[in-house]
Amino acid sequence: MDDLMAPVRVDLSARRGDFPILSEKVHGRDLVFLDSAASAQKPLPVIDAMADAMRHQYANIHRGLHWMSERTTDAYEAVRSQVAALLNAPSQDEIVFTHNSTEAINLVAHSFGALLKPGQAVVISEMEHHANLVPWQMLRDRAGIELRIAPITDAGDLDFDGLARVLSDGQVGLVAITHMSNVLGTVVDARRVADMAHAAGARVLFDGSQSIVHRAIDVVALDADFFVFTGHKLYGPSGVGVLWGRMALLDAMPPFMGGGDMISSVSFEQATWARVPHKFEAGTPAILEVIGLGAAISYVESIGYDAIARHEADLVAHALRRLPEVPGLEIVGAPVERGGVISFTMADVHPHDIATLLDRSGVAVRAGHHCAEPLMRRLGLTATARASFALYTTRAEIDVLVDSLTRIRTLFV
Amino acid sequence: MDDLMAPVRVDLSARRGDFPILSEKVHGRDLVFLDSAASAQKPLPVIDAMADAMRHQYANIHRGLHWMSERTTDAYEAVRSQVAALLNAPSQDEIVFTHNSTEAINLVAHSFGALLKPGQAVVISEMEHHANLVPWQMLRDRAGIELRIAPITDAGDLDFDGLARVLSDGQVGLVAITHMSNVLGTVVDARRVADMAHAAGARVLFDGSQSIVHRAIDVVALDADFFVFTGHKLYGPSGVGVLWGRMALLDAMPPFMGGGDMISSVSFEQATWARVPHKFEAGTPAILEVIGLGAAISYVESIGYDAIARHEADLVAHALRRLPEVPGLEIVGAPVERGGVISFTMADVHPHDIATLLDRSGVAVRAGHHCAEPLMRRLGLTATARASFALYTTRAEIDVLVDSLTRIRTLFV
Amino acid sequence: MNDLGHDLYHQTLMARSRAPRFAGVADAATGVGEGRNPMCGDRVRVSLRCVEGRLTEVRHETRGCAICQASADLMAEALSGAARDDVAALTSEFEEVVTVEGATTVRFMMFRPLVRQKSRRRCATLPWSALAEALAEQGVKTDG
Amino acid sequence: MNDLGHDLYHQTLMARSRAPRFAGVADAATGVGEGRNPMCGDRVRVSLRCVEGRLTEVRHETRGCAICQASADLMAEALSGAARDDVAALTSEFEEVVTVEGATTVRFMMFRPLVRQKSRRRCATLPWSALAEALAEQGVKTDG
Ligand SMILES: Cc1ncc(COP(=O)(O)O)c(C=O)c1O
Ligand SMILES: Cc1ncc(COP(=O)(O)O)c(C=O)c1O
Repeated sequence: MDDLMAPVRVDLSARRGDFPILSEKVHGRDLVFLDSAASAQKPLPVIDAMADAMRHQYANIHRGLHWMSERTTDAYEAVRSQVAALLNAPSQDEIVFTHNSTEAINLVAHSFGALLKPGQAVVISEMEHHANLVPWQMLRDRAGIELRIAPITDAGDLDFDGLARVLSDGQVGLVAITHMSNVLGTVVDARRVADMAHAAGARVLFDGSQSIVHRAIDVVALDADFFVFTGHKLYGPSGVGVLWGRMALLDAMPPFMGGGDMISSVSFEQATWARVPHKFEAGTPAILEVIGLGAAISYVESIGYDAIARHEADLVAHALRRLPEVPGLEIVGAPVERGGVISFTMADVHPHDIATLLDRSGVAVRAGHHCAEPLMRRLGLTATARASFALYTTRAEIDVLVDSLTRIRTLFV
Repeated sequence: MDDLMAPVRVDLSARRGDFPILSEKVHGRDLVFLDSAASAQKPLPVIDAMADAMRHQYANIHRGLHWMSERTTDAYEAVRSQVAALLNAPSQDEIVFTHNSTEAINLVAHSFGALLKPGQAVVISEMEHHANLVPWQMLRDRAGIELRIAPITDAGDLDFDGLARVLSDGQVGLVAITHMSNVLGTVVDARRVADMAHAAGARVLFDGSQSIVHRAIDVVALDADFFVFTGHKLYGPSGVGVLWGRMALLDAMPPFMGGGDMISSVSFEQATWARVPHKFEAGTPAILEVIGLGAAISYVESIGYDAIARHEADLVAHALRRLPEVPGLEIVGAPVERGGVISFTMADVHPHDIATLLDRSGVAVRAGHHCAEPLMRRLGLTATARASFALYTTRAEIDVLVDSLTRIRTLFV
Repeated sequence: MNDLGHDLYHQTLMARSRAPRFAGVADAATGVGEGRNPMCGDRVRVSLRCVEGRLTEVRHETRGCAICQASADLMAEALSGAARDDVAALTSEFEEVVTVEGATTVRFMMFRPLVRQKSRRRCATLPWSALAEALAEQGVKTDG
Repeated sequence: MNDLGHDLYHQTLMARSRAPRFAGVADAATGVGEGRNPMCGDRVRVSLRCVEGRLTEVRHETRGCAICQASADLMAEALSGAARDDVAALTSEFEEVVTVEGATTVRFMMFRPLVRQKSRRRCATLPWSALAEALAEQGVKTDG
C-alpha cells in the first residue's frame, strides 16, 4: 500500500455531479457531507437502476415462468456473479445476499456457530462495531462458546502479539475481526490475521463493511473464510448486504431462517434444504436492492479502486495536515494504514456540540460512540466526532470543516 | 363482508396510469400481469419517493445529529406511525420493521419461541406458505415444541372443528395461521381463530402477507397478538416487511439479531437491550424501503380499501364466471370468502406449460406449488396455475386470460 | 412455431408428449433411475436393459409437463440401441443444445429455445438425471 | 443566535455551561439521582436536600455537552427554594418547551429549538431524569 502514500493525486471531483444530493443546501449552506462511513450517498446509476426496474422490468424471482420473472431473476443473479467477481470469490454460489452486514454476521454466528462446540472460543478485537460483537455475545450466552478479545495498541492497530496469545491454546474456532475500523480508520493486515488464525486451527471472518468502500477486496489473497459487507456504504441502496463464505463451510452450515426459496422439498414432517446460496436466502429477497447494488458496483468499478484509494489517501493526508491547526483538536489513533475515516475530539467542546454546530455550517459529521462502546472505553473516551470521506469528498470540503471547527472552538473558550 | 359480494362495481382502471410497467410489451404483446400475489407492481409515488430520498434527503438514521440524518430519521419514523394507523395498532412502538414477512415470522419463532416450553405446541394450518411452516419446524427441532396442523375442508376453508381438536388439550402456546391463502384465495375468519386460540390459552399470529393487499386490517378488532406482512406485495419495494405485536409480548421477548441500534449499552461482558421496537431492529434498517413503503400505504389509502375490495370482488366474480368456460379447466377450492387469488388446473395440460404458453400472449401467471407443498399434497395435486389480481387488474385482462387458455387447450387435445 | 407464438411447443414435441413411443418399463431391466423436480412435482423414472455394452431397451414413466414428456421420449429413442460408451457424448450433446446459444449439433434441436428460458430447462433435463441414475446403478458414468 | 447560526448556543447557555452556578454536591443531601445517556456517555448526578416540603439545595455533577450542562444548571436554579409540590409542574413546563411547537411558557425558553432537533433533546432532559430519580428516593413523584 506504500505507493498509495505517494503524492500521486487523483481528483475525483468531476464525479460529484453523479450524486444529486450533493447540490442540496442545509440551513442555507452547501451540504458538506462527511458522514459517508455511516451511509454513503447514491449516484444516479443506482437511483436509475432501481427506478428503471420498477418502471420496466419487475416481478418476483426464481419461481416464475413468465418473462418479467425470468428477466428479473436474470438481473438479480447477474449481481451475484458481479459480487463474486468484485471479491474474487471462487464461485458465485458462495455469495449470499442478506439484509445488511449485521444480518450477515448474525447468520454466521447462528449457522457456523452451530458447528462450534461448547468450550471452543470466538475471537474478536477491541475495535469491533457492535454488529461484530453482540451476535457473538448472544452465541456465547446461548451455546457456551467463550468470547475472547484481541487487544489493540495505543496507536489503534491490532496487537498481533495479543492476538497470538488468545489463539495460543488452540481452542479458537473462529476469529471475527473488522477489516477496517469505523472509528479509527485502521485498515487491519487481514492476511496476517488469516495466517495466524489458520495456523491455530481457526477460521476467519472479516467485517468488510468499511474496507470494501476504500480498497479492492480479494478473498483468495486474504485467505479469508468469510467476508461480509453492506450495500448502503458502498453507494448502493439500504436493505441489502452480502455474505461470502467458502463453499465447504456454507455447505456444512445449517440454515439461519426458514421459509420459501430456501428449501428443496418440504412436508409437515420435514424439510430438505436447497443448495447454497439459496439455503440462506429465505423468502422474497431484496430484489430491487440487489439490482441497485449491482449498479453501485459497476459505478465503483468504472472509477476503479486504484483511483478511489489514491483520491482518498490524498484527502486523508490533507485532513491530517489541516485538522491539527484547530486549537484543542486531537485526532484519535494513528494507525499504520488508515482508510478515509478520522475521529477527533476537541478540548472543552463535547462531540455532540461539535456535530450540532457543524451542521449549521452545512457540515455533516457523526458524533457519539459510533456503535463501538467497548472501543470508546478502551480509548478512555465517551464519544468522538468523526469525519469520513467518500469518492465524492473534496479537499475544499475538508477546509470548510477545519474553518468551521476553528470558529466553533472560539465559542467555547 | 356480504356487501362486497353485492354488484356495486368499482372500476379502478383509471389508476393503471400510475403503474408505468403496465405499458410494457412482452413478446410483442401487452403485458397482462396476473402475478401480483407473488409481488405487486409499483406505482409512481413509490418509485418517486425512493428516488427523491436518494436525490434530496438521505443519511443513516437514529444516531446522526445533522440535518440529513434527522430528517431521514423523521421520515423513517413517520412510516412507523403510518403503519400503526394502517393496522389500528395501539402504539407505533409495536411496529417492527423487518426484511419481509419471512423474517418477521422467523423473528417470532425465535424470540416468542424462546418463551415456549418443551412440550408446548404451535398450531399452523394445512394451507400455510412455507414461510409460516419452516420456521416452526425449525423451532420444533431446536426446542422440542410440538407442531400441530389444523386441517382445512375440501372447499379450502379452515376446518374449525379440526382447529378445536388440536387446541383441546390446552398445550398450545401459539396459533400461527394465514389470514389469506396465497393458493386458494381463502380469507380466514381471523377473529374466530383468535377467540378460539385465546380461549385455549394460546396466542395468535396472522400471516397477513396476502390479506393486507385486499382488506383493511384492524389488529384490535381481530384480537390478534402478532400480525405480519411484506411490503412488496402491498405495492411497496422489496426488502421491507412488518411485524406488529402486542407490547407486552414484544417486551418479554429476547431479541432476534444482535448489532448496532438494538442495544442500549454494551461492554465486552454484556449488553442491555434497547426498548421495543429498536430491540428487534439490528443494524442499519431498510431506510429507503421503509420510506417507499410509506408512499405505498399512502397510495393505497388514497384509493381506499373499500374501493379496492369492491373492485376485486368484481374481478373475482367475473373470473369465476368466465374461467369455467375453458374446456377442462378446474378451479381449485371454493372458499366462503375469497381474496383476489384463483388457482386452477386444466386437464391434459401441465401448469408449467400453461404458464409458459400464457407468457407468449403477454399473460403472466404463476405455476407450481406456490411455496405451499404440503397444501398441494392435501389437494392431491403437484402444481397449479394461479392468476392473482391487484387494484390495477381489469376485467378485460381476465378475458385475455380466458381466451388464451382456450387456445392453449386446443394445442393439447 | 405454433399459433401461440412459442417455438418450443411445435408439432413433434406436442405429438411426443401426447403419444409417447417409449413409455413404460424395460423388460428385465438392468438399471432403473428416478428424477424429481420438487418445484412442480414432476417425476421421471427411466428403466433400461444393457447387454454387452449396448442399450437394448430404454423406457420411461413420466409424470410431467409436455417438455418433460417429450424430452423423456426423445431421449429414450436416441439411446435405444446405442452403445453404452456413447451415452456420455449424447448427454453432452443434449446439454449443449439447452445451454449454449447457437449450438451446432442437430439432434435435440427442438429444445434449443430453452437456452433463453432457463426456468423450463430443468423440465427437459430431468429425464437425463434419471438416466444418469439408472446407469450409475450399473457403474456407468455419463458425465465424462 | 450566534455567528455559527444556531439559536441554541446563545450567550446564557454558553455561559452556564462554561461556568455553572449549581455544580457540586448538596450538603446533607436527602436524595441523589443519576441519569445516563449511553449514546454519548453523558452523565448527570443530581443531589438535593428537601426540608419540610421545600428544596433547600439542588446541585448537579455533570459530564456532558453544553446543552446538558446548561440544562442541569438552569434546572437546579429553578428548583432551588421551590416547594416539592411544584416540581411536577416545573417538569411539565420544561417538557412542554422541548416537545411542543409554540409552547407559551416563558421559563426554559432557551431550549425551545430542541422541538425541531429531537436528536439533542435527550441532552437537555437528562438532568430531569436524574432529578426524578433523586426525588423518587424520597418517595416524591414528578410526573403527576
Ligand atoms: C401467505 C404468504 N405468507 C408469506 C409469504 C412470504 O412473503 P415474503 O417472501 O415477502 O417474506 C407470502 C409470499 O410469498 C405469502 O403469500
Ligand atoms: C465496521 C462496521 N461493521 C458493521 C457495520 C454494520 O453495518 P449495517 O448496519 O449496514 O449492518 C458497520 C456500519 O455501521 C460498520 O462500520
